[in-house]
Amino acid sequence: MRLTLTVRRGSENREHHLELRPPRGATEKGGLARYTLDSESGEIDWAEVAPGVYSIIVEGRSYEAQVVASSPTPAPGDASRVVTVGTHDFQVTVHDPRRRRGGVRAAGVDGPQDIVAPMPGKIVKVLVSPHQQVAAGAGLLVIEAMKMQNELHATRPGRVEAVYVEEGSGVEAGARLIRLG
Amino acid sequence: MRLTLTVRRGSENREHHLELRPPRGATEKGGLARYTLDSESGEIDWAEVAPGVYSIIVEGRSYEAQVVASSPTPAPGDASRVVTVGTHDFQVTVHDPRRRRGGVRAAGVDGPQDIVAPMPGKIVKVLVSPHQQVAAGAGLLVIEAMKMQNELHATRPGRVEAVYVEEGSGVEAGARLIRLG
Amino acid sequence: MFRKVLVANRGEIAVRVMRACRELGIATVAVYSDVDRTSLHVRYADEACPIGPAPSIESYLNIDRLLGAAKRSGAEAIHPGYGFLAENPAFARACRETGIVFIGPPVEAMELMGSKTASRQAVTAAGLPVVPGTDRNLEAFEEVARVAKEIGYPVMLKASAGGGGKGLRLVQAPEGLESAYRTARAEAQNAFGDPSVYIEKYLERPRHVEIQILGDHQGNLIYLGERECSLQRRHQKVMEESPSPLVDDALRRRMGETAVRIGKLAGYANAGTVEFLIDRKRDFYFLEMNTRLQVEHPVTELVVGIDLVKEQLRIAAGEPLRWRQEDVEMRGAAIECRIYAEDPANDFFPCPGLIRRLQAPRGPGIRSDSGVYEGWTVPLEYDPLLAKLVVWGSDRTEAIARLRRALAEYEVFGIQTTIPFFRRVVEHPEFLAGEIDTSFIDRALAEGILCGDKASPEEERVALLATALDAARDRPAGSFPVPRESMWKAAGRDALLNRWPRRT
Amino acid sequence: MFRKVLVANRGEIAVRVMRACRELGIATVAVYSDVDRTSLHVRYADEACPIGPAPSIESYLNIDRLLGAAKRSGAEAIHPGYGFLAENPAFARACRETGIVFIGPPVEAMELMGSKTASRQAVTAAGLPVVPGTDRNLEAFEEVARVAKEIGYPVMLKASAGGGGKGLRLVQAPEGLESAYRTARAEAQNAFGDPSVYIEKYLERPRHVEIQILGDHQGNLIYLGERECSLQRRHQKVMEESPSPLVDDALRRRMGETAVRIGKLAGYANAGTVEFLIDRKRDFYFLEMNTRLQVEHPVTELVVGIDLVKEQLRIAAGEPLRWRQEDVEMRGAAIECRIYAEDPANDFFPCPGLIRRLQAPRGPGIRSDSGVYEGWTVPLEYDPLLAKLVVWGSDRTEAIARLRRALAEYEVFGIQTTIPFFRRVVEHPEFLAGEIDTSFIDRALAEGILCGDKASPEEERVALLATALDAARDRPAGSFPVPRESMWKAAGRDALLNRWPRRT
Repeated sequence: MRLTLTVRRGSENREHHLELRPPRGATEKGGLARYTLDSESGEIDWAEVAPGVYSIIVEGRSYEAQVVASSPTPAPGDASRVVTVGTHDFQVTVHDPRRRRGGVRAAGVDGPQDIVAPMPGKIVKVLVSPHQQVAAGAGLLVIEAMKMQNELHATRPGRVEAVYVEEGSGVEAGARLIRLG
Repeated sequence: MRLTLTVRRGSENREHHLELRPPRGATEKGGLARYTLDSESGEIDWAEVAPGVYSIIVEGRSYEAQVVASSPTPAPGDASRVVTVGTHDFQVTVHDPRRRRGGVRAAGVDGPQDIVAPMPGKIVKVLVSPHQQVAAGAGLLVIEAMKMQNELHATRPGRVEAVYVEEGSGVEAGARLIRLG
Repeated sequence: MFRKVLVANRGEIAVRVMRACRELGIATVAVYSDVDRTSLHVRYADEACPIGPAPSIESYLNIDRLLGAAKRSGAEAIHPGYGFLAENPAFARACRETGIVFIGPPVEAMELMGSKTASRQAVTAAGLPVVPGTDRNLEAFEEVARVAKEIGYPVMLKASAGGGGKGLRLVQAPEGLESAYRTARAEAQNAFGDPSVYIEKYLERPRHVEIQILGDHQGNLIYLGERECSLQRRHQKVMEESPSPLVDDALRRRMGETAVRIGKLAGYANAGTVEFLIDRKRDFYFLEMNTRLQVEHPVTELVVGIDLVKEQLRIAAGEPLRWRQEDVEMRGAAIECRIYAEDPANDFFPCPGLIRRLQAPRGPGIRSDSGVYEGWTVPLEYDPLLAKLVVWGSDRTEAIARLRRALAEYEVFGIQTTIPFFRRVVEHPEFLAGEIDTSFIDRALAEGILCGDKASPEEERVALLATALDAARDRPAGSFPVPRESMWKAAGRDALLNRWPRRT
Repeated sequence: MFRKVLVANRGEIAVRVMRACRELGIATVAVYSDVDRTSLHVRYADEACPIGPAPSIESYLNIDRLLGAAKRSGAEAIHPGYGFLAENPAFARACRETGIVFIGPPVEAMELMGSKTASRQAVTAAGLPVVPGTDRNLEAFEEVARVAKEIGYPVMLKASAGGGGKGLRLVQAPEGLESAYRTARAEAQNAFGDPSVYIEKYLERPRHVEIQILGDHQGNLIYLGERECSLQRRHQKVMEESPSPLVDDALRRRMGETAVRIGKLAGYANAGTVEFLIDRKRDFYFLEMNTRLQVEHPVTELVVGIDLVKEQLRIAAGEPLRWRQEDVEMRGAAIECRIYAEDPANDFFPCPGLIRRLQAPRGPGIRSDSGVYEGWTVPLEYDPLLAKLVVWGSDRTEAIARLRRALAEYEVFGIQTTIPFFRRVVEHPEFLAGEIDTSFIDRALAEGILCGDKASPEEERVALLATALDAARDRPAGSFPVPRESMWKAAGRDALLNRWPRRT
């Protein structure tokens, strides 16, 4: 199995090529596998100890990695995962070379930005209108959940291209709220 | 849904007729349902809170029931379950009336008896031979697991019809070991 | 002792109270709103009674429905937990009138000490130290300005009916006063239906230290040491410990005796907490009293070895205190972390949702008080407190070591929690030195020094390998298991075609 | 302090030792046999080293492989846990010769006190009370008969190399002696490769009480109170508590000082346990010494507030004891239940297999030391101890109430465990009164009085309803969830056709 993976930590993206080859007779729950990561090769002893939880022994060190979808409601074909190793989180996107359509490029693009709901909640207040120019840090809307009101801010300057929600409406986590051009 | 259920506690078997009717629009994970158990009717508020774990509120009392197959390796079509309510275990067998073929009768039959392995282990010693007559309480064989040797005894007098295992062989839980006539 | 108690609350505190009841052989009645049918407190209780729709005002805050549930179930007493109606004298009074025991202080003590201004008046009148400021509501801005000038800037404007950081404004200089006054009143009106505010001197980097008291209806009142609650984010406690690194035996005795005097002047019984601020000169001032069980009560329980909830039940049933002041001994140190469903990487936004995996830490010195379980969906309607992690050690150093270990073991997936945030706090030199004040966390967050350390290249490698293993499954990313075809077979075929470095 | 420690064990004790290491900032190395790849101790460790196939003799008992793993990983010390090589002087010696610190007593003290007969000799020589009997191996039957007559029946024959109830025979009268002698020798030969037996007076219904000691390499030695271990099934401890309901301050001091004298005469250092029998007149007799950490060490940790494993590590690293005798104070009461994979309804047959569901109790006063996790398959090759449930209460009454509550909360499904058995024990009047002796459990089991109470008709109704709900799913009985078609739809259709009593 050959994969191209992009790992994001903070604002940094790094692309890696990984080949994983289990020996014949490997089971689905664990075993040995040889890998080549970029230019480096080695062997791992792995076991899936719980759904999405992998115990991985590599070079004598024992690690545990928990893999979850990066969104609670992943879009079909979304191959992005959050992987927790010890106390660190990595966001990793898989690009299957057979299905690849310039997927990596997308990660770096600086086009319009959708502001999505970070949690399910109720829209208490919309602070901007379409076509309005906003500065980085400007308040966009206020969403309420768990008895707390939270203001969402623009992370960069831009122009409001669309407002998808109304005051008083409920939204799911990940729902598009506002598009910034 | 109408079912005939046999519940065993100790050596006692009791048969019950149960009809369960969820309201239209009930989900698979919980809701209200009306029941008729033998001659008594009522309503439950139920929810499956984990796989096989049911929270059931009936007449204002909150119960939790855990349902597992009665054998770690149930035979196909085995509809017997161990149900734990609070700290009590019940062995319950389901007889779907549509598939019923005198299933209830079988529970009381006093025919030949298969002695099965209560746990996976290794057969250390076979203490009887085919055709041998044994008394109730007689030692039949010794099985070892978890560093302990355990002797299996006859629960009633009988004649050894078959010995299915050899000394030194490993067995799974539930494996037939000896048939008593 | 009671035979049956209704717990008028939800979440971890409802479960904690029911555990105490069960240990005393008391049957428990849970109440629940529509979205709480599968909540842990409903599963844990002996009986469960629905009390209305999700909004608290129609369920957990609805006095009639709660009393109706108590009467129907035959409960003799109600434990209010904290929050909701725990400090509502109208509820305590309604219980009394219905012939149901309210497990808390007498209504009169609750009324007196529940009012921020009335309690300040009473404590001042007794000659005890109070944070400088007014002891009555201020209506006119002119009066606010005069008082602020009198006590000196910086000052704090506070909602009289307040709590939870709402209607609170820090004013550094006279220029900011008028706008702060207006917004504080508006916020107080919104939050509590009462715009009244009062004014307090703002102490520079104060320590927030509180004394636990416990009194019976025979007039006995004792203190059970202090809790250091200076670790706050936006005026909300997030982490508490006992003993306070600042407080020595002499200061503890002085504060404890002051707290008992305050309790006595209020005619207090049952469990209560007297909050103090301590300034840089180690002088302490009465801040307010909480007339209920606190969220952070377990740290006291661990160091004094007394189960506060069981004592509450005994006291409410009319039993005299089983402990004299000289029986109370503190041993070791305890620290609590409040595990919230909030995303520390995203400005602590609330994060309700499905808990896909939950592994709480185990082993020596760990106490886990939780109101949630794996597979449960945290509703968005209520407070985001999921659980409390509490550790005990023979001294503060051991408690911190244990807390680090426990935080490393703690796994919650599916939703974001404050666990990663606490992992940073317990590495911070100022926390390790015990040099914490109420502004520490906000300062540290603003300075970005709680943002976490770098992962190692080895950890990144493991993350990539785990992703590949997970991608080898024929299922949606990170989902629960479904029957799958083995991708390994395909991988095995690939392997025959690919060149691969041979193992030597 | 060490930078890296290898734990030469598995299961709960390996995890417990690693937790202590982690709290001290020490890296840990796990070793594992082929069937233990997914065991919790392997997952918990920082490093993991395979050491051979499943049979202990080829892995956990293989000194060369363990030392090889220690050298390869760069571990400076080895913690042996209990069992396996923990009391094997050859292993301790091999560690020393390889330059690796063995975390335990000096080899010489282990050799002296590890021999049942040599330790009896030494203790007798010091003028301390020993259970009457021989202090050397008896070879000829004539000698055995003579000694038995001398000390008086009933007598106990014991394997000199023994442990775990093997090679043990109780003889009530002279007629039974010869056959008991023969079978005890045969069993001892089988179990330990050494047929030697010795003889002890059998005390009627004795209490088994042991003293925890702790010594450093600077010659300081203290005792940390006692543990009551009289609850045994077939001579194996199943439940322990501290303090003993029998022991008062005066007796504790006398036993403690005796234990320290015994430790001193052996040149003992690190953690050890001196076991005593106490007869009906409350006289105590030296039984034997365990030169290692005990399974039941947590009850002592909870009452004295000292982490024994961390102290073991500090002592082994050469640090002096941090506690003087007068610093040791016992507070409250602690009880431990050993949760075994055994079926109490089926004569305690071992019960390895897949743990399909595991919910350990939580909340105040609960400590859970576990070596297993949900979804793991307990292998059949090793000891069936899964976990230890330990509770603390401010007195024995509270500890028992908490234990009951905890046992009710504990859920293990998929395999049978001893949890239901303990639920009965904690209801037994003799246990509640603290009137326990080493024959209590076997007597109670024989009399059938630990067989459990009757379920209520309401519980049976719930069992039937739950079965019906489960049967409504299109999946194998009690299996983990798989995608299902809703049987509810069919049920809904049925409902339209069936007459059903209308809700009024």
